[in-house]
Amino acid sequence: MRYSGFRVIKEALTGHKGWTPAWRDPEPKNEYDIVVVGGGGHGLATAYYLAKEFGHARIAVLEKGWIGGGNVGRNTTIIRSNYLLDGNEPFYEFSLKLWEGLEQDFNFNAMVSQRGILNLVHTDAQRDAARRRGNAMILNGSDAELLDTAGVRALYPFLNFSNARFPIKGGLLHRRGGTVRHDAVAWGYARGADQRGVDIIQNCEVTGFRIENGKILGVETSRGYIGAKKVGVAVAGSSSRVMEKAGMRLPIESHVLQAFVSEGLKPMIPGVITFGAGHFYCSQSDKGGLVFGGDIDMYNTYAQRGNLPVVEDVIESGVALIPALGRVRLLRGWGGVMDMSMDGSPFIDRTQVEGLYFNGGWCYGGFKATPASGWCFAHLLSTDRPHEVATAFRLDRFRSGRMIDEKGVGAQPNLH
Amino acid sequence: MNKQINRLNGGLIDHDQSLSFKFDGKRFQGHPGDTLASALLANGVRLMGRSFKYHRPRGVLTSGSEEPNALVELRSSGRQEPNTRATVAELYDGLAANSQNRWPSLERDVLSINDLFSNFLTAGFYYKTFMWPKAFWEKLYEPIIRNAAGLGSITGEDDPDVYDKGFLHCDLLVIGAGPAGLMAALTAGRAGARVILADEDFVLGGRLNAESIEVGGVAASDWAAHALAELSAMDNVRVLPRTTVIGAFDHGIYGAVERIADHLPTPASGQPRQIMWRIYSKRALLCAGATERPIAFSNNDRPGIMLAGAMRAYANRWAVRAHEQVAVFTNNDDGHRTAADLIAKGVHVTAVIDTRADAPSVDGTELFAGAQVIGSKGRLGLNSVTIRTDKGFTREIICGGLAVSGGWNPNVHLTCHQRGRPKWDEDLAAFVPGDNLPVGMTVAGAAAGAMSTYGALRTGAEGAIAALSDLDIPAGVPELPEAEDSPVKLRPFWHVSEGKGRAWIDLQNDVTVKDVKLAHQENYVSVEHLKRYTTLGMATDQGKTSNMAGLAVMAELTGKSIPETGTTIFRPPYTPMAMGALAGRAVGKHFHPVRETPSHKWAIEQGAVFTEVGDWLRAQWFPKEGETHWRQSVDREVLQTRASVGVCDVTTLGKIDVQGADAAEFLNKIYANGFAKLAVGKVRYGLMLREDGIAYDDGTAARLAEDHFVVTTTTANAVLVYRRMEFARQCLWPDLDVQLISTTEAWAQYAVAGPNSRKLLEKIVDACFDLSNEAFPFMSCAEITICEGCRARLFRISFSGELAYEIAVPTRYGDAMIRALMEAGEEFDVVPYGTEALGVMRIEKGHAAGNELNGTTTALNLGMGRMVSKKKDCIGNIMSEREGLNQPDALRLVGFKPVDPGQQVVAGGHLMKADGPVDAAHDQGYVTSAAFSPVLQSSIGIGYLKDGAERTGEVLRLANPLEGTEVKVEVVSAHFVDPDGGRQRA
Amino acid sequence: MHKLKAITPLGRTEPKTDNFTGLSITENPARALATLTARLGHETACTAQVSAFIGCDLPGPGKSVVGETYGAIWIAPSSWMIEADHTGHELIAQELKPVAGETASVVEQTDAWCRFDITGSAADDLFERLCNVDVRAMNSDTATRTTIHHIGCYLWCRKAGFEYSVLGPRSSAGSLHHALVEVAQAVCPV
Amino acid sequence: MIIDHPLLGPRDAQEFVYLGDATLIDRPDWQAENAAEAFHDYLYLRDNPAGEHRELWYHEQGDRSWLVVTRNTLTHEITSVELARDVARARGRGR
Repeated sequence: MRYSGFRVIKEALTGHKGWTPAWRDPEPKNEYDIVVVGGGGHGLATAYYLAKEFGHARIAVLEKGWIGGGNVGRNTTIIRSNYLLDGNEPFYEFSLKLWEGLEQDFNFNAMVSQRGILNLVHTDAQRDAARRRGNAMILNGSDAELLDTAGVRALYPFLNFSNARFPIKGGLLHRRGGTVRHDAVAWGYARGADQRGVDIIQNCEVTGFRIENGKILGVETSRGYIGAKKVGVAVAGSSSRVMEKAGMRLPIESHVLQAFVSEGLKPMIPGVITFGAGHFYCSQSDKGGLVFGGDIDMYNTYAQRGNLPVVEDVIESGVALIPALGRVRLLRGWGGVMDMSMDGSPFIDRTQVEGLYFNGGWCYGGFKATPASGWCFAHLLSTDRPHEVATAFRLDRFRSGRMIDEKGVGAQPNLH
Repeated sequence: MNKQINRLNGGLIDHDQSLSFKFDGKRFQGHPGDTLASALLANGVRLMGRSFKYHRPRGVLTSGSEEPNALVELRSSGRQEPNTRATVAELYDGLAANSQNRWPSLERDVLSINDLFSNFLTAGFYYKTFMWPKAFWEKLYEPIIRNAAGLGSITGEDDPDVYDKGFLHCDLLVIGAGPAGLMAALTAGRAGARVILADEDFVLGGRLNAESIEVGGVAASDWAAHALAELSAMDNVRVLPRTTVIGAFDHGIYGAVERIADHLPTPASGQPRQIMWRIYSKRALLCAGATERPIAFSNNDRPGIMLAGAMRAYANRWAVRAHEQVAVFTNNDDGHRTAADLIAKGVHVTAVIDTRADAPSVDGTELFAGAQVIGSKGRLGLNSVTIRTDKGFTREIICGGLAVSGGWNPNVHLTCHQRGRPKWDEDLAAFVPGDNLPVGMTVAGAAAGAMSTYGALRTGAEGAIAALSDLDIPAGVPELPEAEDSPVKLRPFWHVSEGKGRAWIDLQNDVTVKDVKLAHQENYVSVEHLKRYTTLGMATDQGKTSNMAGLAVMAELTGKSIPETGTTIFRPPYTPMAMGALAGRAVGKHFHPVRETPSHKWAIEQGAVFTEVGDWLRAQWFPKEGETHWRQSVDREVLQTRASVGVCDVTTLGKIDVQGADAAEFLNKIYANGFAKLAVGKVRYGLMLREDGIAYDDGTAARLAEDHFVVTTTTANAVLVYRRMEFARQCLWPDLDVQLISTTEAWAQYAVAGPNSRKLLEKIVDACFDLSNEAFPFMSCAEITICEGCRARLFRISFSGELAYEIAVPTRYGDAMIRALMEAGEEFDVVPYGTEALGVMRIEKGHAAGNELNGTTTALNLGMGRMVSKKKDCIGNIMSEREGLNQPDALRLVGFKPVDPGQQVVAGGHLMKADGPVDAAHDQGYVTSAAFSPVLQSSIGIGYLKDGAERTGEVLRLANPLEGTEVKVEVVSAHFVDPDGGRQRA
Repeated sequence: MHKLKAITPLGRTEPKTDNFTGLSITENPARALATLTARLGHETACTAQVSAFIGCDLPGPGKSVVGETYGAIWIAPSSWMIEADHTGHELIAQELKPVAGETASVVEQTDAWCRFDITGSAADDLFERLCNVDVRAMNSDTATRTTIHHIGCYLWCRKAGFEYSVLGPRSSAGSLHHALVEVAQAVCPV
Repeated sequence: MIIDHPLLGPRDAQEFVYLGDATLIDRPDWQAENAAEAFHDYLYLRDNPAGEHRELWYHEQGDRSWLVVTRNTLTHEITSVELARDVARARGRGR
């Protein structure tokens, strides 16, 4: 079934009887060509592109719980291509371009909204860094503008310009950045993949890999053994737990990132604002809630919940930046488990097991990467070669000294 | 002046005093003890809000914090609070509130047109359309949706109120002060335990104040008042009314918001509006009661239709009838209580409609057993309901209020905050606390499924005794007062299938039974998918009155049981809370503490311009009269320093005192270069690497004695270096005899730089110390005295490249010393210089600072590769050898000058070959720092260039497409001024 | 006496006092401080020698002691902050070093810290809104490190419920004072 | 969270700074033949267990002790807290 305004009207006039399931719930088959482990955004996108762009059939996505229940279902919905380093920026720019045509591509309105992302600067050194980054973005084909204080004020007059501890000296504006209705991304990819014959199997936990002579044969699951010629793992948040079953130790720690939403408000914040003097970024959803977040909780955890100090830290920063927020009520906070890698950048790579591929280490940046991650992982699974924008995301980069460290904080995952 | 047409006698309000308030500009009267909702009801106002999506007229549903409908904008300007639940807004004289999410008025709301198109606007419709043409989403569709969505608004003005944070500690935290909570607090309080009793209401007692029952032979509300009086008299018990426990966090920590001033027009002088308490509890007893749930039926959302327990509470506690004629619709015995209480209060109850065929009889009204409400009438308020009787007839029942009861859900929310799952109780047809509670938490009263008053009292006492027994605090079993102990009699009934209109489940987000059915049809079956697809339970009430019905309908559709269908996860906060309370006082200018340097006061007197460096405020430059541009001041400061002498406060650099027999060996491990052989009385530049071989920090180490060093760090890394050194000391080399302590704040330190610096210092330093180049050469240090005996430390080090010193005295004398230096320097035209001139001079010298030590650069990149010793064990040297970090074309720190001296080198520009393309693939490096050098009368910069050491003289393009500039620059040595360092050794 | 004139951490010539109903907050610049840290393997000797000198036992974790001339706060394993009157003992570090000899490292800390003395019955109300210490359970002669409005401090209980000293970083004296006074206004209604 | 400091008793985890897996104590021998590989594994690879985790915390707003805390990464339950210096010595990092 194709979604359209016409279809919505037709169904409304005929009692909505014609709507069909957005995806099926098939029984797992005995064997597939490619099994994608993980029914999150990345796994579903991988399956979608494998089917659509690389012409594969006999694909399954195995999901432990319900699809889209990981970080694609609990994030702050931001998309952007404003990275500094050459190992990253082309990849995220590719991703942003895919976002720009995604809804028409998979026929699902994910509300991709390029409302602009503004990174505030508060010191001269920050401005120098913003200039270097902005130039890197432009040189990689992305967009950036450097604003002065007046330019920031014109966009966001309610920021703290009069009484700030760290005055706003300008900002780096990335107009093509924005937000996306996050759950819809998972559903759109799932529906698109399903329509192309991909079996999406929920409530199917992978409990082990069957490996013989260094080659993958299939996966053991809570619903029985499933054979596969190739297996791609995209389970960020649980990467260490899953890859451990294949005997791998990863350059990854699991940490929780909290995010928050306020009560609904009439439109107030048109774009995305990132504070430069504290841990706070914020946008406003189409429903009116202010969606915001800050720093991770700092300690290794697999619990999808955080603690008060970080809540307070984030909201202190928020109210310091936007004094009117004091009166706004916090509605809900949640926590997502992040694959925090050793340099803050992800992995899309082969493993030492033939036919077993790994996609993970997305830190808190996995959502915006979803389309490119799926595409590049599909490329790797299909051709056995990395996609040209993802060549740096290798697992052995620490051994060779080719880190992709945007923040420059070194091998301490919780600081990335 | 309107009459309070629905006001009854009695209740817990002060009928003798009147409070005046406004709603939508219209003036009304209420009484102390009223909420905004009770006062509006008393005045005959049923219409209080509009729903989120269809802008349906809505009235109050509940009498508590679970309210989905009656949301208002309270107060105005910077204090305007959107989405305030009228049911918990305490009435005060002069209160002004407005309805929201409507235009132009609550009665006539243009967007209620949405309701006409509701058949097109079903769950998730927006995912299926608005995709064409592509550009129209952001330009057309989305703005319309955004403007229609949202609820209330804020003005954007700064919130003028302050908020406090605080920390409380207790043996037992009792959450909720209903019968269970009061009995628990009494039991624990009498046992001498430290108890905190917190309740969100302003009158404690919970349902005791809402019921017409007796406890211990007196009115329940009187019993509650007596209990409270006893508790308030105990030193070991802290009672926190108006306090919502918002979340259960790890290890017995709870967050709670106390609303100090929300019931007042404005906070009293000096008082916060609210206090965010962090409560450290050894044990917690959750006595949060239960929330009633409605039954969905066709058009069950008209103003006047409310929960039965709420209607009863309005009558009993607030002396308000919902309307002169009301009816009751229930599936359980508790609904009958409402009928009985209202009849006793003289309200005309037109019927009791009970879904159970075997419903108990009622006095004083007509009972329809086995009947269902299948519709309702009334445009902006309920006029009547239509019922289907057990015999299959329809009947219209006239009523302006309908009390609905579908049973009660225990308030298990806090039991789930650590991802525990509740379990299903068949008898209650509700979820009760599961087995996986937050550590230290137990549950009592209705929250635990003990629904009778006696059950609450008993489990409250038992819960307290058990909790205290864990803590070895013996507690006596109290004598429990007599109270009703009726069992729950209920037959689960979630929604009426029959009816022409929509049956509403989530009243705020406008989710209907049909929406759930559609979600099922489209396979959004997992409860999380259901929630996200339909937005069920995602409104400001977080589905407190709606989630169960949604689950029940989905369970029906899938043929699974409700517990198999699942439950969504409850997350903090329990009810929405002001963000101001979570921010506390760390806002505005007090977001971070300020660190002032010892010369701060003096610098203010000089009219210095300050800049933030971390939390420090440092003088950036010192404008002189007549200087109109900062460059004039900075150029002057640089030139005068280089020509004669300048003084700069450098106290902010970190100082770590390193002592012990193994101090030298320790530093030898910390720094990449060698320190073992540094002579006493000497200073050495030190480069610190991270273990991954990347440059981390630099500074100097001065050896004051064989076993005593003073290490400096950069301002930014002072705390981090200290932390790493402690790690090395305690975890890596635990048996080295080293003692570390930070002394950053203890000493006021000034750089005195320039050819006349020695002459100046000779006037300050006591005569017995010889400062001649022979006696005190470059890189010397000494403990000396100045100004006739003040102890001081002198280091001959130079960041500017000039003959220079840093001199330190105890901080309290720092103010006097800057004055003394200025006075002594007068004959040399001494100039104070700020961070800007400091930066210019270090760029002129090619010294790396924060912009260069950016966390990705190695010693090799910095041109210090040879400093990294391979002959010793030190942090970072092994990993610095990785091949990726040692490529032949690795970035090297070099200098840049514009080919055209009139042009500007910009930091952050990228370097491209003069004749090559300008894109990322051809990037040669980037400029890290740039400045105008008044000495060279040219813009200059330093930065990283591929294979830069071999490219001196090459002309490159410095691309800055961000600002649309491109400048030709020549690669030069980074040491622009005095490259052989003769001046600093002079 | 040398020619350099001291100012207080709040930048004044005389210490500042703020009075509230039930509470007074007084800047106290009149104490000299030094840290004493035992060297590896010399912990016992250090403790014995210095205890003998200051006339009271160096306290254990979380504790403090006040002797006739000297006082001490435990700050870290085998490490103490020693204090004495500034006028008579400005060179406290130089007094202690010979006593400790090779058994300890001594570092002058007088001006690393600002100190506010808080006295009055509302002191506990004040601190429960400033730091996460269980101040109502704090005994006399105890001291703990804590943070007050993001500023790392020592809270020293001299007389439980009534008399406390806060030692904070000298550079943040203004911010610390602001925090104390603002909250004092909130807990001590006029 | 609350960390029961071996010397100071229960303290809010907010007073501490987290570093990571306690194996960071086990810094390899710089002179070993496979030093480069050993340092790589030491610095970059993690067990990252879902369950009991021994980890380093620094009492920055306290007594500056580095602690080894044994904590469950699923439940956050803390079962033991030791002074890291003692652990380091027990693991043979002393002289």
